Amino acid sequence: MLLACRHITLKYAGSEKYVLKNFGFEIDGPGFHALFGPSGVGKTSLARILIGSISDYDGEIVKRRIQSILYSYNMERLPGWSNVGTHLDRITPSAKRDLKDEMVNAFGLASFCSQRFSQLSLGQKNRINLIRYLVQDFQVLIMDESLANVDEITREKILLTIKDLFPDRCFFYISHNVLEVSKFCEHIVVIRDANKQPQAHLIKGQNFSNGHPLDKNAYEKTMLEIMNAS
Amino acid sequence: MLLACRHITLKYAGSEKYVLKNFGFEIDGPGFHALFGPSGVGKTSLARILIGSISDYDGEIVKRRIQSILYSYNMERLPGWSNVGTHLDRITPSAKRDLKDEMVNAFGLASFCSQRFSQLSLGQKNRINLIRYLVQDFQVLIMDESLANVDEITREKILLTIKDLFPDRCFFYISHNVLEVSKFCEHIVVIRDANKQPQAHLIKGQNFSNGHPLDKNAYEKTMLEIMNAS
Amino acid sequence: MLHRRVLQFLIIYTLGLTLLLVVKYLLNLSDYVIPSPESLINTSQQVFSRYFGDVMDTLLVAIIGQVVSICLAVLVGVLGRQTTWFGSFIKVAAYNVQAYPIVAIAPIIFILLGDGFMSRLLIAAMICYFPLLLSILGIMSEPVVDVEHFYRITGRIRWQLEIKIRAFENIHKLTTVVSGSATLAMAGTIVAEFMAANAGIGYSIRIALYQSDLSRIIVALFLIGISLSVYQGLLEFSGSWVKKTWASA
Amino acid sequence: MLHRRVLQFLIIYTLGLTLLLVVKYLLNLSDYVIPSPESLINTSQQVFSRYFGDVMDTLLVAIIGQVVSICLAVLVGVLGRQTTWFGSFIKVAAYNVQAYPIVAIAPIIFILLGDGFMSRLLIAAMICYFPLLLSILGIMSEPVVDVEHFYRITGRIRWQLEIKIRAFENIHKLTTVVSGSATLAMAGTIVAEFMAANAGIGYSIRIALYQSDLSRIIVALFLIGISLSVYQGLLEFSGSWVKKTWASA
Amino acid sequence: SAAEKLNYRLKWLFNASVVGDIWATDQGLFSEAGLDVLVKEGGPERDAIKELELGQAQFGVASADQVIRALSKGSPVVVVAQLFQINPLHWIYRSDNMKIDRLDDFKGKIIGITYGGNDETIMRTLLAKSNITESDVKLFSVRYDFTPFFTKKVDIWPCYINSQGPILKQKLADAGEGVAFFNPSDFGVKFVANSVVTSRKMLENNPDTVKKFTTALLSGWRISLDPANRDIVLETLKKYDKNTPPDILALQLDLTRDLIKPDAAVEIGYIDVDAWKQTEEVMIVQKVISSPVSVEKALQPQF
Ligand SMILES: Nc1ncnc2c1ncn2[C@@H]1O[C@H](COP(=O)(O)OP(=O)(O)OP(=O)(O)O)[C@@H](O)[C@H]1O
Ligand SMILES: Nc1ncnc2c1ncn2[C@@H]1O[C@H](COP(=O)(O)OP(=O)(O)OP(=O)(O)O)[C@@H](O)[C@H]1O
Ligand SMILES: [Mg+2]
Ligand SMILES: [Mg+2]
Repeated sequence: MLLACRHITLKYAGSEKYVLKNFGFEIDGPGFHALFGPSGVGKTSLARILIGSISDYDGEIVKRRIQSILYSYNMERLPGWSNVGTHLDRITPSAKRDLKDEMVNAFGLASFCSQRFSQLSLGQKNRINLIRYLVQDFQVLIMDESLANVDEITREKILLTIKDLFPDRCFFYISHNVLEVSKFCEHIVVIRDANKQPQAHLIKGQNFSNGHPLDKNAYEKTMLEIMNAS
Repeated sequence: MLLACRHITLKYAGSEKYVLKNFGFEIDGPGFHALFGPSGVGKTSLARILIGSISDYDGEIVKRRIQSILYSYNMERLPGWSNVGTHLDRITPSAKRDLKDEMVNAFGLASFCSQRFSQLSLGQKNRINLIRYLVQDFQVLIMDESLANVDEITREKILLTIKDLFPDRCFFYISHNVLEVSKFCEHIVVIRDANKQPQAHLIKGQNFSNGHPLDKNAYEKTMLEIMNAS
Repeated sequence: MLHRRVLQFLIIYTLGLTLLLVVKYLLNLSDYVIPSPESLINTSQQVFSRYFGDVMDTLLVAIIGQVVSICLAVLVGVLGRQTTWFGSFIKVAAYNVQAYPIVAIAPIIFILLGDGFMSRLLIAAMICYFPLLLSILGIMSEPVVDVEHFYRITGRIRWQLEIKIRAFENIHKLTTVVSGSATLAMAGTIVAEFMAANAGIGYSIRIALYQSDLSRIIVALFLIGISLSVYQGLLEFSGSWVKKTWASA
Repeated sequence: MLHRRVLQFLIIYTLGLTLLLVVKYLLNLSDYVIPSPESLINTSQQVFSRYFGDVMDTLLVAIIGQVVSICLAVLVGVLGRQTTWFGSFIKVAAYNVQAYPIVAIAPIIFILLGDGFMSRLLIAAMICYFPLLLSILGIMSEPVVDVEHFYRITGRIRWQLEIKIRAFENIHKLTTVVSGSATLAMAGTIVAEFMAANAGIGYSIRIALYQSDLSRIIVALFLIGISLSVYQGLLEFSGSWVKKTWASA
Repeated sequence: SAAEKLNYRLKWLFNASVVGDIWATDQGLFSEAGLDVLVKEGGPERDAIKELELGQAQFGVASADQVIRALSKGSPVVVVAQLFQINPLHWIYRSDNMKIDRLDDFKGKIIGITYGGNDETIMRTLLAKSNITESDVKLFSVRYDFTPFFTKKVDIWPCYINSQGPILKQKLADAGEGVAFFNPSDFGVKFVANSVVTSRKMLENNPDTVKKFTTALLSGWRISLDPANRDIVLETLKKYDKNTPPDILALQLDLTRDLIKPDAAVEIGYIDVDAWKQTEEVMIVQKVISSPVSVEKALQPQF
């Protein structure tokens, strides 16, 4: 076991509704996993519990050999005083320079490094921000709609690159795209409304990566499973 | 003709690259249309040209019987001093009260109206913001990734509701989801890199709406066409 | 919070006083340069209750002055926020008035307004309003695009709304500056009294200065400091209350 | 911009002067109360070049004082931004010092520092730093979550970086307050000179006041205003230059 | 008209040196004369002559240099009584280590003067009188607090002998130091101090009121300075000046008496025309005013 949530219960102060109720799941090891569920179900809240920025919940989080959980979301901004290239250089540990350059190219950003963050398109912002996190030391990275404003083709490429480069890390990818999570993720934590129990289902995804064929039928089955679990 | 862009050429100050070059398309009448293209291609820039917030471009915009073009994007925020329900009430013309309530229900927001905007999930924010625009008077509404953070099921429902309620308006829906634009849009303006000419292709979509069957084959053909045009 | 403020003031005051006494004994200065602890105690017994009344008197005028200057600053801030010629004109006017030390324009104020309550209030407000003005100008002239866009594109924007949005988004900065400017209102009132009034602690300070009585001034500083700590504590409290209620009405 | 500022100052000055003269002729006042245009011209011929030198003198001290107070305000703002006990202690200390009208603590300053350049600079800086402090405190104590999150979660946040981020995000407010506070530095220096110096325009104003010579004061106000307009114009210009270069280095 | 409100603007705060003004209002001497007078404290920013012109006051106290300056700028001010026969502006020095018996004793001393103030004019006149040049002494710019004198940076410091004098004397005595005062008029420089003024228009239109006012005021001074009334006057003073210890107040009162009525022959309010002329002369020589104003024309005793 790498990470487990057990009996997590969360209600925001001043609110009547449970966001999470007796919520739990367990992830065995590294891999590219998804947190999936309708808008407003509590994905972001769960992420904030995992990184400790919400502490007013019941239940327990069990971590094994995890020193660092990072959380990245799609509204983040880079400071505006230098261009994004300079900024990336500055926050990349020197051992990971090459890794960073590789990703900048793979994510299609090479020609935008001389621009300010504010001069980028939304999808470009998303991608630059994600790279910042990938060059850090972490065991778990939660990507909260980190690629929500990137087109599908670029997004697929990015996901494959990440899976290639970081096979030993654990990712939680928050996305609203069933096709995508079914195809790329090893496990999908499907979250549903707090008054349905159990609130979470763990579904095996196709875990598609470069050089492996995708089984069309199994893929469709996964999608169906997810739909049913929602 | 309702709206036409002709020979639009845009380069940001201080930048070498053309964002738009000799760009043009023409829309005949109202309907639910898409602006589609990879991240960074210039969709948002085009929108800002259309509403006049970028004026430093070449080419011409021709409008017929359009008094009001609105533009909504997914980073907008509501003021924080009242809850979103009160805010919606305040900006809804009294004749459209019922329309607003109908949408609040259809968009799945009825139970969140007593919350502040900052207490909403991302997708909830997206939806509330969109409703604000839909209850205004407009001929054209550009929705720039306005539903990017909403789950697919809710999103479909929202799109169908909009198409039902506003058959006589013109929408430009900016999205990165091929399936979605192929299915729901009447025309898809596919935008590609500025050094390919013509930069834009106008493709007919399936214009799916409530009570009409979806032709699977035609649908797949549309998707293919879009892919090829990109 | 209030309790903490008062405690902190006492520490600061004690530190300052200790420093003075250390200087006194180090340089072997006589009692007429820096008073001895005994004469301080004597003096405070003599004047404490009278000075306390004076300070309350001054505080009252300061509070009115602060309210006036908040209104003034909002007015000028709102008019001066535009980048139009008129906006910058208002700004230049406000800046210029402030550039003149009050001592230099006081004669003119007295000529134009006489020596009633108005002159005093005006001087107090003028000293207090400028930091408010600067903050408010900075805040009011910076758009909050993500919130304002909707109102702007739908033609709903009014200057009142624009101000409301910008004030709300910067409520933290505003409450900081408002509660901070209380100290200036106090200082301004004291200066006004010093120059023109015949009541208040500023008047008493003038007499003490004239009589070269540092121990009275030290007592006055104590009373000013402690009442101000309480007032500021209350302002901060209401500041956070405003923040809370405005954000969750 | 500079040109505009100067023009606007001239308009304001002319308006003010006209108002005074209207009062003079309406109430039929002698030159002693409000000087006649002729005596103004006479006086300005007599003192113009001397006062100009004085104003330059004062402006120089004011500029140094402003730099000092910017440093001071940043220091206090940075230390006081935390919500810790120490942070609020620093804030209380800064507020308290400001609450005392300078006239009341000036004797103490003179005792501690003598009456040389240092005392004057300190007084000027103290008068000028407070609005800066208030703004900087407000700005520094408000997180910019969307930018800071990355640094915080990756353990990279340092106070320098935090300050840099918050300063950058509020650069507009900061430049407004810095260029605005120039007027206060000027006023502060004049007050300091008024109290203690034997140079500078504050000193000349004091003499003119002793002699109830309003025409000299009016000439002095003109020179103060015009040099300040120029200085402020330059500050604003460099403010927008900083904004531009910092945002596009 | 009897009910007419009259404002009387003093030059300085309520203290022993305005005891006559206080007495006249406190004991109802003005109302006895059928006048409704409001006595207002003065201050550094106050100028009674300006208030006369602006109609904010009908009577006031101004120093001779103020009057002469105002006259030189066409102000229609008239002097109806002179309060101080001796200018209270003296210089204080530590008597333990120096003595100023002759003007030559100034040589080598550090002397405080208020630049622009009338102590500058007086001191410069004194120095000129004895041919002492600026290089023989060191002039020090005075501000309102006494620190440079207290810390012995300055030898001789200007002060008002009847108000600040006793306080300073006591402070230094407590520290075992003796002080002495230097009086310019002992060396032939007569520079008139405070007088009662009104506007020429007032004098011409309401000569009665002016007379009644002056008479009432001067009788206030007469009664309050009568040694026989000392105790009751001190009681009254205490009500108006709460900031001065009673023993000091008594000293101040006695000193004030000597300045207002230096000898039995001089009537209170007497306008010393020669002294006024000398004052004008000094101001011309010192270039405080540019041309003569014939001050004697403005001197109109009303009692
Ligand atoms: N500060 C808050 N106070 C009260 N309720 C909140 C707060 N933040 C979030 N909520 C509510 O908690 C629920 C879960 O929100 P959360 O942001 O976790 O959803 P989400 O799954 O991330 O949704 P989305 O996909 O739209 O981002 C929502 O119904 C939201 O309205
Ligand atoms: N202010 C600016 N200065 C310079 N370049 C800019 C500026 N704003 C946008 N760009 C560039 O213009 C191009 C088009 O940007 P735009 O935001 O229109 O893209 P988009 O199609 O909306 O992309 P996305 O789908 O990612 O939102 C991008 O390459 C972007 O980097
Ligand atoms: Mg979320
Ligand atoms: Mg975009």
